[in-house]
Amino acid sequence: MTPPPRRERVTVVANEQIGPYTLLRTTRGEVDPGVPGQFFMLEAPGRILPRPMSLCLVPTGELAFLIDPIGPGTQAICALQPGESLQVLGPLGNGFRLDVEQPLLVGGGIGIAPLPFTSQALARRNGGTPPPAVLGFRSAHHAEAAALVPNAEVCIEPTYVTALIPAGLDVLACGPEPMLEAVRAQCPGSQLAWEAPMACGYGACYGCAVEIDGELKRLCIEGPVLAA
Amino acid sequence: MTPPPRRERVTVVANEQIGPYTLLRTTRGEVDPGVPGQFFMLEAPGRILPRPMSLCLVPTGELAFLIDPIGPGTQAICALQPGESLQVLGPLGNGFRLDVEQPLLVGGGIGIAPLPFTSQALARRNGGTPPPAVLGFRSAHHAEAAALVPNAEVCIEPTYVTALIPAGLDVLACGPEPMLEAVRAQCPGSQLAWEAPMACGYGACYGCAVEIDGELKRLCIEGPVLAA
Amino acid sequence: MILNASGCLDALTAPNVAAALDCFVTKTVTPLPRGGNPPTRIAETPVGMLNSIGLANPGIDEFLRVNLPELAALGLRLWVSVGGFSAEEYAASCALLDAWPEVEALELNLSCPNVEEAAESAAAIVAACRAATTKPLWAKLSPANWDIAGSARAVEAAGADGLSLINTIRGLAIDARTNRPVLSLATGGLSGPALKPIALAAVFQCRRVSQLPIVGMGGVRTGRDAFELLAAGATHVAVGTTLFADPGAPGRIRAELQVELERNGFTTSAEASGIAHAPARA
Amino acid sequence: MILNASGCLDALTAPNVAAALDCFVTKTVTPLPRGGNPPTRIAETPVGMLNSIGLANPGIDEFLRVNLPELAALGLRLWVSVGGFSAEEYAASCALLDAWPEVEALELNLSCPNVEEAAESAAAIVAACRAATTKPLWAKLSPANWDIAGSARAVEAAGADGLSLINTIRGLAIDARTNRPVLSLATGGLSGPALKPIALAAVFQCRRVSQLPIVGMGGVRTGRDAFELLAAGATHVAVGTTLFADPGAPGRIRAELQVELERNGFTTSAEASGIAHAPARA
Ligand SMILES: Cc1cc2nc3c(=O)[nH]c(=O)nc-3n(C[C@H](O)[C@H](O)[C@H](O)COP(=O)(O)OP(=O)(O)OC[C@H]3O[C@@H](n4cnc5c(N)ncnc54)[C@H](O)[C@@H]3O)c2cc1C
Ligand SMILES: Cc1cc2nc3c(=O)[nH]c(=O)nc-3n(C[C@H](O)[C@H](O)[C@H](O)COP(=O)(O)OP(=O)(O)OC[C@H]3O[C@@H](n4cnc5c(N)ncnc54)[C@H](O)[C@@H]3O)c2cc1C
Ligand SMILES: Cc1cc2nc3c(=O)[nH]c(=O)nc-3n(C[C@H](O)[C@H](O)[C@H](O)COP(=O)(O)O)c2cc1C
Ligand SMILES: Cc1cc2nc3c(=O)[nH]c(=O)nc-3n(C[C@H](O)[C@H](O)[C@H](O)COP(=O)(O)O)c2cc1C
Ligand code: FES
Ligand code: FES
Repeated sequence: MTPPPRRERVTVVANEQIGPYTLLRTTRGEVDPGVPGQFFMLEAPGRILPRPMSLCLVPTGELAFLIDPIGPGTQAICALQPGESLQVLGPLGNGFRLDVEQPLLVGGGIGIAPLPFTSQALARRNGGTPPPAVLGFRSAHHAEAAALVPNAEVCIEPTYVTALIPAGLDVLACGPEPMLEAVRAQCPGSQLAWEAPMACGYGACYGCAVEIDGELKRLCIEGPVLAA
Repeated sequence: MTPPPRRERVTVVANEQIGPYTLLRTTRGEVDPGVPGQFFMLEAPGRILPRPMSLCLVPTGELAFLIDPIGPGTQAICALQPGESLQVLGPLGNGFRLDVEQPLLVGGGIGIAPLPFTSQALARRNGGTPPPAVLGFRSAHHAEAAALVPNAEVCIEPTYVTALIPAGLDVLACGPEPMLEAVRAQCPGSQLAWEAPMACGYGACYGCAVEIDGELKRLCIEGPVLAA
Repeated sequence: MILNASGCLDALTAPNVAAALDCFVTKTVTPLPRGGNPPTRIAETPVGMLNSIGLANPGIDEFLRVNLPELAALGLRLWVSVGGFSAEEYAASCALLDAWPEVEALELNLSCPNVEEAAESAAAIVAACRAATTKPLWAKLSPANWDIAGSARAVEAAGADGLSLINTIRGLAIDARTNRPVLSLATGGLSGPALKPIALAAVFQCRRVSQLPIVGMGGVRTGRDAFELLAAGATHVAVGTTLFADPGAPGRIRAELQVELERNGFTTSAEASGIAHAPARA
Repeated sequence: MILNASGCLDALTAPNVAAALDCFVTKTVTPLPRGGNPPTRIAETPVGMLNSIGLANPGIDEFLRVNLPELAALGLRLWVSVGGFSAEEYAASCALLDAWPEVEALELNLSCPNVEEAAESAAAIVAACRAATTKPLWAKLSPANWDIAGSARAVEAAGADGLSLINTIRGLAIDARTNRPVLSLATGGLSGPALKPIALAAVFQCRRVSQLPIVGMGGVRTGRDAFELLAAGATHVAVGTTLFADPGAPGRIRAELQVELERNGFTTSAEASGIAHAPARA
């Protein structure tokens, strides 16, 4: 049984532009940052439903989310200014297993969002050395966000990130569906963080169903990180 | 045929508290202030429908509305701050006939809203001397708005304004329905400005129907000022 | 083509607003005059407005004698919305209107209070009217219908030339002060933003089963809203509640729609009609 | 009593949320297991959300074997929502559930896709279930019904012990990018704020014709919303879509409702039930 979801009102501390993305830093309050790859439901002001967001960084006393303003919900969140507040619910779902031998972080586009936190957590397990990462972006502008991930090799389309993945490493990946499908095919045993539209994030709505092991299951409960 | 309704975006110049009411002053733009007793439909930010408001004052280059924040629409309008803008549509409906011999303005509560403009217009027809006015309010706090009407005698409940109306004058009245009914009974021939919920203000919705001469008619077209 | 929704504009009191439309639709006319429901007739909710106008209208005879000549003098394209309380009543009005060349088409308001909305009886009304006039008949359906596509098929079979989708759905608002219904008759028709997803579903489902032209309406505020109704399968769009807040809506929405069409690679509304039915792009 | 709306909470994944309710209602259980509809299953509109979950559920046998014992172990008051595609299917599930003392009542989801919503067949389902169980039966009706009061009367006559009002109404959203429906099956059920005036009307109209207890639901976000449903005639209130954004809603709404009751001079929900039907105060 999942731990009870915890919801808390946090205050925006900073709203920083990183390429086309927004890094939204909020107070942490009593919120447990959880495990990298877990996510939070963020209130989207003026909208009916909250939006799922990976935790990107955990500055002291803060939470930081990297957000691509692609639609009404993410735009409303990115419009929040320092001093304004929002509800966050989490941590939710299952994050990355960090007990791997030779981690490689793989990220595509806004899918790099959980990787800075993941890199830090893995570094802490490895005497401070961050794991290698390979990141793919649509443009140099998007690739500005790569600065958030230490020890990263970056490629820009038309080169795909899968071209940068050496064999034999333990892949932890997050990115658009076609990228994850390619990684799954190329790297059996990797851990993949998937996306689906979510209304609740805690198993209440069955809206996030995706096919897992041939059955429609709730990604917010079974995932978002699934074994390839 | 009524002249075509004109709609324009105006900007809030000032938002002043007068007792429990708000005097909202906006730029005038190309808006015709019309005749006292006519009204405007004011956009209520965040609401579906605009709200009917009498024009209270016409400072140079401005429009001024006196508003009682009694519900969601009026509260949204009163929350507008200088620099913010709103749509106004008007002038609408039929105002007061000003060609009267011995005018007396009668107002109750927020019903005094059109009287400052009416007083000015009548004064202009009378060598600058404003007409007498009698105004009734629920409390001394509400009565602060009486300062907007020159040459006014003021009473506060339990005294009713009808007790202050001498016989034989040409009454121009605006106020709550019970007050207007009492004035109608007491002063045949008076001009009364009525209220009704309105969705459009220009004859499109039939929402503002009230009984006039035994038939349900649109107050926004036939009124709001009706002969007693 | 951009029309007004029936009951949401009086061309005689706002001729300039009507002139900005491609075609003006009258408020529903019934055989006998109706004063309409007692006030309070309108209420606002955060998601739309409620009305309980109660089909206030002068009745068909007075309408033909006074209103129709005045409307005709405005030189507008003109549809008349017809209501009644039995198939015979609808048909009688249609027969009278048939004589007026100024009237381009008739919209049958099949969602009057007291008129059953079951597919059968909507079809019976259309059939009766079909026999009474050669003018194009647009069947206006209610969303309070488990099987609106079935109704669409039934009225098509009965001879309708087009569908008008949708009328209001019943709603109620409680007064914050009195805790009583705001409207004097308690319930009224909900229109505005809340109707938009409901209207899109109705248009989409009817387009699936019928190739009749469709006037889509319900919560249209912007050119994008109009575009989405077209995408769902409408061929024309009507604007109702938005006219109350913005009498300039017809011109504004037409301009916004043109921008939206071009942004999506279309030149005309006709090209965009039904595109949401195409299989998803890869 | 504050309940969750069926399908809007899984007590097994969020037991603490369920524990804050007076009574937990399961997602609708059908005779056979259903994976549900293909994704995308949810969409958001400015006035509410759309869902096309498609009654995903393990089927009654697995439900009785696995889920029900787990739910029973939570020690909640428990209603089971029953669905099916014929009166016999509903009745068969009711007969199986009749044996479980942990189940306090059964809610019949009479607005399943593919199940006709006509008053007759809703009543036929209720009658069949009535014969199959002695447990209280709550008939859940759809607002896509021209005469919901008639349906209420019909299910009451057929033996229903209460009404659950209302289920979602069909809606559609167009994706801004693809101009195709967001939901894979195009249409889905609209819930949330847009339903509130529609739910108030349904509750008000059914209360007029029936004294059955009513669970009111549709767009409840605050204690005032709950209070208004009570005023319209509900005896209990259920919270659906709001649970997704705010799992703390049951406790918050209960507290807000208590404040609202007291502000209006009441101590209990029961006292406020139906007050909107009283003649207007002078
Ligand atoms: C577990 C999880 C973690 C996430 N973490 C982040 C994050 O850290 N940063 C971030 O920017 N985003 C993240 N997302 C994605 C984010 O939640 C969506 O972009 C957001 O919900 C879109 O909302 P919207 O209203 O802005 O746009 P919408 O209008 O909902 O969507 C705009 C367009 O994107 C498509 N879309 C919507 N949601 C998704 C989705 N989940 N996957 C693919 N396409 C979609 C829609 O079909 C539509 O075309 C995450 C999603 C999940 C499930
Ligand atoms: C021609 C005209 C001119 C007006 N001029 C002014 C003005 O200058 N200043 C001003 O403050 N107000 C004026 N009003 C009244 C104002 O329009 C309403 O108070 C406003 O529409 C209420 O909207 P709301 O959303 O704030 O409250 P709502 O929620 O609409 O109403 C709150 C409460 O007031 C009641 N109510 C609503 N509208 C009216 C009404 N028109 N008459 C009586 N009771 C009502 C409702 O039943 C409810 O109980 C005028 C009205 C008309 C018709
Ligand atoms: C005040 C008002 C009056 C209406 N009167 C009629 C009418 O007489 N006949 C009719 O068929 N529909 C009538 N309708 C319904 C509208 O034509 C339209 O179907 C509905 O309002 C949905 O469109 P909207 O959301 O753009 O308003 C009325 C709607 C409103 C708001
Ligand atoms: C995601 C979702 C799933 C639902 N599943 C069911 C269901 O299985 N059975 C049912 O009777 N109603 C179901 N409903 C309808 C709700 O129980 C409720 O009637 C409706 O959502 C209105 O309440 P709300 O506006 O508070 O959400 C579902 C609603 C949603 C949003
Ligand atoms: S998002 Fe609601 S069940 Fe997963
Ligand atoms: S307010 Fe619309 S007709 Fe008068």
